[in-house]
Amino acid sequence: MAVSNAIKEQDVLLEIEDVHMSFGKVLALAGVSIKIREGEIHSVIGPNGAGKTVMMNIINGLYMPQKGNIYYKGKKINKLKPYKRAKLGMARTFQKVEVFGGMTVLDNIRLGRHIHSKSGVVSGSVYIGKTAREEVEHRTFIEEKIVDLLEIEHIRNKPVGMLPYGLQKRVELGRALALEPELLILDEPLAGLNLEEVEDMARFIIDVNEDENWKVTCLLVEHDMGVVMDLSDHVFVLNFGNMIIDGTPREVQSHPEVIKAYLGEEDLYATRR
Amino acid sequence: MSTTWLPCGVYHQNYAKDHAWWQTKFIKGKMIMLFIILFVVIPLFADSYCLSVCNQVGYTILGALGVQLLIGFCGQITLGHAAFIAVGSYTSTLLILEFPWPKIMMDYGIAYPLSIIIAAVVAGLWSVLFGLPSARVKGFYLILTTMAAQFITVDFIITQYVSQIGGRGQAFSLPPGTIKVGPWIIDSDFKVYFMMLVLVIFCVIIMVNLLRSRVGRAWVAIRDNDISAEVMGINVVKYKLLAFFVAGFIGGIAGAFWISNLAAISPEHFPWFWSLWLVGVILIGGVGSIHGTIFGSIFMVVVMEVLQLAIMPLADIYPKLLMDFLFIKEAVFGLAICLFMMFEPNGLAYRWWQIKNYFNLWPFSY
Amino acid sequence: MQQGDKTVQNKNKYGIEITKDLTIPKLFYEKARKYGKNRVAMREKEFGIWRPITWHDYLENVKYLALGLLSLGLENGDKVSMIGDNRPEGLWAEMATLCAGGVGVWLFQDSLIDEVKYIIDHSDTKFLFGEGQEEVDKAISILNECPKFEKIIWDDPKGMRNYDQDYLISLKQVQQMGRELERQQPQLFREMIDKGHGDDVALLFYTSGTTALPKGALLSHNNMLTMGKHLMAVDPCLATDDYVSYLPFAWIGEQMMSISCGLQVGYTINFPEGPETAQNDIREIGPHVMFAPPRMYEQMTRTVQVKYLDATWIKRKLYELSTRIGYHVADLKFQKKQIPWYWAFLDWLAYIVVQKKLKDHLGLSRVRNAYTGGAAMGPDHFRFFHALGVNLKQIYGQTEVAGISVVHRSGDIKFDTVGHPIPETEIKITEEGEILTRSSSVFLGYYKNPEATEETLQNGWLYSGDRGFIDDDGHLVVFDRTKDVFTLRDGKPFSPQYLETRMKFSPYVRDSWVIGDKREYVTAVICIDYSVVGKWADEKKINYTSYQELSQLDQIYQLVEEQIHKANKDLPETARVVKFVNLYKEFDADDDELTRTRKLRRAFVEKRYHDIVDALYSDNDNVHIDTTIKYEDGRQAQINTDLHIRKVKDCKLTVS
Amino acid sequence: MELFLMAITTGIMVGSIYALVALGWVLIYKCSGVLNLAMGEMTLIGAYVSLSFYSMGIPFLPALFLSLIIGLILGILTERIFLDKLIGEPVLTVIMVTVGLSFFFKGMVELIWGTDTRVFTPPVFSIEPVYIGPVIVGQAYLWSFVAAIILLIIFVCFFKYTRWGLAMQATADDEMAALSIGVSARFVYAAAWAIAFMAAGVGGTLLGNINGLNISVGYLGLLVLPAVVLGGLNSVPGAIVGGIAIGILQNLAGAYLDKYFPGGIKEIAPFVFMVVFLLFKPHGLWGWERIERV
Repeated sequence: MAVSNAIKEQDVLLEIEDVHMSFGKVLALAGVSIKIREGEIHSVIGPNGAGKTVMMNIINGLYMPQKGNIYYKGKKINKLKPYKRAKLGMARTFQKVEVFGGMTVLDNIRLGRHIHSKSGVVSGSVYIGKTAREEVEHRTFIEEKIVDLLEIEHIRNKPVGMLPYGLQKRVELGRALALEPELLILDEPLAGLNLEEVEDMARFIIDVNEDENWKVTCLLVEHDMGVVMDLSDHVFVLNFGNMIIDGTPREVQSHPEVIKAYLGEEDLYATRR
Repeated sequence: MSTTWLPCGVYHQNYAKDHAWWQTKFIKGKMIMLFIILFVVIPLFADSYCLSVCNQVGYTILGALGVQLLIGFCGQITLGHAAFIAVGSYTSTLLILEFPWPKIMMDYGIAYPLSIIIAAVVAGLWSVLFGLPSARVKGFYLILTTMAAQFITVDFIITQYVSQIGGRGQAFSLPPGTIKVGPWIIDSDFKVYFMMLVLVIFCVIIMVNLLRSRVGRAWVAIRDNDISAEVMGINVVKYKLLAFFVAGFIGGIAGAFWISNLAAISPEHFPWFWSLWLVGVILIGGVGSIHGTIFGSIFMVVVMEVLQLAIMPLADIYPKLLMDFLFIKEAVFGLAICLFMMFEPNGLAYRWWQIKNYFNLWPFSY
Repeated sequence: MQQGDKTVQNKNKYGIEITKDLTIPKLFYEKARKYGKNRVAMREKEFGIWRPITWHDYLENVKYLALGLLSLGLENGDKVSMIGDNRPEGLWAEMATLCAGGVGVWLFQDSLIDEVKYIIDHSDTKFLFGEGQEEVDKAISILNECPKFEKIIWDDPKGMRNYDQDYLISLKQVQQMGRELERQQPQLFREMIDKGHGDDVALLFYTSGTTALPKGALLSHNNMLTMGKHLMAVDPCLATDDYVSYLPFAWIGEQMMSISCGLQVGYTINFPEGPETAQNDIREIGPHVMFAPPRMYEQMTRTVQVKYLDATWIKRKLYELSTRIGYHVADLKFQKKQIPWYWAFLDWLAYIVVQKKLKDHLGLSRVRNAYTGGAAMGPDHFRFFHALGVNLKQIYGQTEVAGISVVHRSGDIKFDTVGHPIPETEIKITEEGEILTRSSSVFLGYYKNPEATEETLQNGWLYSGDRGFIDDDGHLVVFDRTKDVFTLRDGKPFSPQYLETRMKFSPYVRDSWVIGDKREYVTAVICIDYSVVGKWADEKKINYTSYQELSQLDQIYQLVEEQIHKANKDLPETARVVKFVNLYKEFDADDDELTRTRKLRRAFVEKRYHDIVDALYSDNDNVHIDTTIKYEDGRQAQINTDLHIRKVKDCKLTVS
Repeated sequence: MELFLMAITTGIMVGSIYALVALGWVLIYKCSGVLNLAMGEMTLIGAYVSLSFYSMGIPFLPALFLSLIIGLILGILTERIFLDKLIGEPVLTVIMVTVGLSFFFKGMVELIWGTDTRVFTPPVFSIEPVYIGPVIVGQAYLWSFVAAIILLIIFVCFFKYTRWGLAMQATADDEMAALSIGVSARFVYAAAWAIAFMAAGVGGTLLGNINGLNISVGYLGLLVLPAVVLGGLNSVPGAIVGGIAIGILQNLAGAYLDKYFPGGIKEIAPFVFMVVFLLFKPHGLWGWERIERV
């Protein structure tokens, strides 16, 4: 694939191009390319250790790839720090929840509003005026858009650390949404949830993707094949650092190698059924 | 733990009220009582000794606030905070003694207040300088760099160079009348007390407000999980340095304030012991709690005073004790820290919270 | 407390004259005009704060909604149904229906699809207000089976983005239509309201029959309003009071407080954020007046008892001491004796030390009057609240009198009675002991059911079907439903409900069902409280995996036996429970075992569990169960187990 | 040139003492994960104890040996009483306990022995200087160096070849594995503290012989920190190299920089060096960067 700085396809939100990443002698990604288009749900599947999380960390800026390029809205963002990528409209959740356990649900989500607020040390320390107004605005946004969507009214003032795992995942999603992202990276949002919670979470993902208020493009890493095939517009199959196929769910399901590798092993992915 | 417990029948119809500080009449009443005690009762009835103890407490609170901010709220362990207090003190002192103030500013007592602000800024910047490694260094290595800040600043730069300015030798004496705020010459415990109150309240308000707004949340996020914080769009390095600045700033205020209580300052006022003492204060008070800072300060100062009072009568029988008091103080401080860490690792603030909860949940346990 | 007809003038203290001409919309309009933007009509906890809605907003919303309904084609007397959680939109919809000359029908939010279909069909509903996606789905699935059903109006947009059927319309759109109509005919709303008459049907209320299909009671504007007036004459509320509306609007008690009384007094109605936050939200508001069925109070008692069990020693002791004082003082009050100063002092101490805080936890700090009705409340629960210093009153009434007809008066409370009739209400006991009521609130009749109407309504007297008598103090004592009353082996009548509520005072017992009509002895089927008993078992290090397993453990039987033993105390020997069995599941309204208001459907359970009943009256120690049960999420499970039958100690089996 | 050689030689010799103390420090960290800030006070106690025995007329070596025994006992006691309860507590808590300990020890030392500088009388080592090529070295330095080297060798051999030493290494590497071969972690923790206490005592005694003994000898405990940072927190060879390097650095700074920065440059140089060093190698010379997993 030719590397060029020419303007990429219009509707491609994020593109990674021939990315290599290794840790010491371990090669985690060996030339992976993917295009994520605006408005879609693009899933990445693959066995454990296939490099899915590494891929997310690279997109997100936590790792710097040794080779290859990352474009976001046509701009190269290889060297951008994670916090700058957040400001560009990327948000993510983590495989094992990384919430701030000591803070309340509201405070956790407020943190997601960080990039949308302006109050600094001085106005923050007096609190009257700008900061107080801003706090009220954010609270309104959080309550009306996020708490309502995720149905977490009953826990808004509880410390997140004391909540059950399923709710923590929900809070983490809420925190990511508070950034009002354009690209939402969801690293195994369904892992460890029970049937009911999986249904809820899948519904939230669809809501966020389709709802007028949000229209967020989602990059989803998931093990649960059923949900992945239902939700996704495109599925990217990764196996030990290499791409097997990137196509629609139907194409993926009929791909011989994929069938051999995953879909055959019913019970591996059917733990919750 | 984090939200206030409201009695039945208190509800909010808008967010501003929900975000307010004091939400019930009971709390408002309590705070008014506190202010009356602080501003009226204590000054009216306390003698000079009591006031000096109060001032000591206030100084400790001001010093410990910065440590609390760094350790308790931003997770950056510091063992060299006395350096920044020293910078504040010396900046303010030098400004008063050496700077050619216009006479009017001296006469109307503007010089000293102004010097406090400048001292705070200088201390803040100095603190940022030693916070720079925090961009790359974590945990124990950061502890070492902050320790280095102490040695480099106090034991080297201040002792060897700053103290030589003006050729006064080790100690800078502050002639009576130099410390003047507006029309008042700060020359008694009584006046220092009021200045202390104003500054402590000012700094506590700053801290509390910061912590409930964007900056404070960013700090706490960095403390709890810096990777997550960065992904949320928080510029971790910037906010760490900001924390160092604010901590140094408050430390500078503490230092500049304290010269009003001293006839002369010398590097011995800011030993490493004082840095550790401040960390001890917040540990005993409770890490990550403004209440804790205040409780810890009161507790430590009062315990030491009580210790002194207890030893004084014995000194008649055994005079060496009086000389040894300093050592006893050190040993007791050390032992206190050890015992607190072992038996009350969450500090007094947690106890306080538990007691409050005990009554809030009364007559049940949850 | 003033009583009797002469003190109740036509113009009551709220300055409203209730004439035959007055309707609910007229009263509403008058109030809304009077208070305007200065007073809060309702608050909804939404997005974390209590958003106020002034009378002005209330009026605006109702006006446009009513006009919108007209544009949709509502005609006088058309039925409009409503289903959903308690929320302002629900009340607006009802008020708008009434303003537009329609008749309101409320459905229980958790009704199963068959119940919804029956009521929509039977009531000839034209429009349905559904809260959101869930309700809309229900409605869509029955739309084709109900010929008169035309449009579904929803108000919560969540999850509705993919619904575009033309029989769906949002509340906002309806209001928009109303706005347009107003532009054309600015006076229409006024005229519409003025057209109404007090004897018009306002609400069609479906009673939760314990035996047969629900019957639709027709209530007029006048029924509702006079009811409210009379209750408020007994216990006046203030316009500044707060009331929390969280019980289903399909329950007459909630209508009574939100419409009949609320409108006359003008107090603020508060809506909780959602069902799971209701308890907390009630506590935040701290209402001044409460009306709830006994199960709510039973739940509170249970909470307190469970927490008490988990408290530390000192807290437990203080609690015990203060309740003992409270009970003593409450008993003195019940006996209308002077309370000696030292007891008053002790009571004050108990209040300061324990009860104040306890009431705060329960959200009862500000309660002036708390009412319980809809079912019998056990004397233990009743005394419990009085010991706490809560002015809890029993009421007696039914849907057919638009709410209540008999209530306790402050200072004249007996826990085994329901008090005196409210003003302008007559109570009579027939020779068979049936309670009859006559007042201006007695309903118009059942909808499309003349036989039942004839049976119930004779010469203006309402035949309640309840057995009762009037005691020496003139208090009405309600015994039980006539058809439920037992005949014990010694020929005496006995109320099973009484014994059931006594057993339910134990936190471990969630539900109980007493059997023994015309039998040799009395037995009971017990449903343990899973969370409380489960916790108890955890503490005792008893292993269990499910409700079913837990309920059959020997230790649990032991525990339940103690509870029954306590309940048996003070009862005549023939009325004591002799044998009992722990059921393998809890009673559930979705299984038709309970009504939506959680009353036991005796006939149904008797049929369903006839094996168990038979076993209880045989010599067997076991009864084998082989059945399937349905869980809430739709899964089914095969139950194949033996239930133990246990004799209660100290109880003789045979007739002596 | 001579100055340079002088500085280097003295640096190595003093540095060997630092290395000895640093070894004790690393041992505690390696075995129990405790970052010990009370090392300086531990050296003080050892030094004062041997000085007391020596003043009582006991010959130097037996006095040193007695102080080793006392150090052993104190080390075990300290671990048992104070540190045992803190396993699994946050870093700050543990550090502050050692800070608390350092104050406690210091206070006690000051109470018992006072603050005046004391010297070993009669001097243990002859004051006659020794000539090594062009370099003049005090005998105290030389003998200290020899003693330190001997002890270092003994310690290293102890770890490499004795059962106990191997057990300690096993625990440091993998506590579970150590437990499975029947080594009690608690025993190892106590042993680590005991050895550290003994090493510190020897270091303090030697330093006290060179400059006389007062509270400032406790400063040694702080100098250890740059040494271990340089060498990596959990490396025994690193500690030795780091200790000697810091000794050299200190003496070089004293020799060459003192005229530009009069005063305490000798004391401050290791710390300045440490800060600068950390800016470029945030994880020490032999430390490693952990990949943070999310």
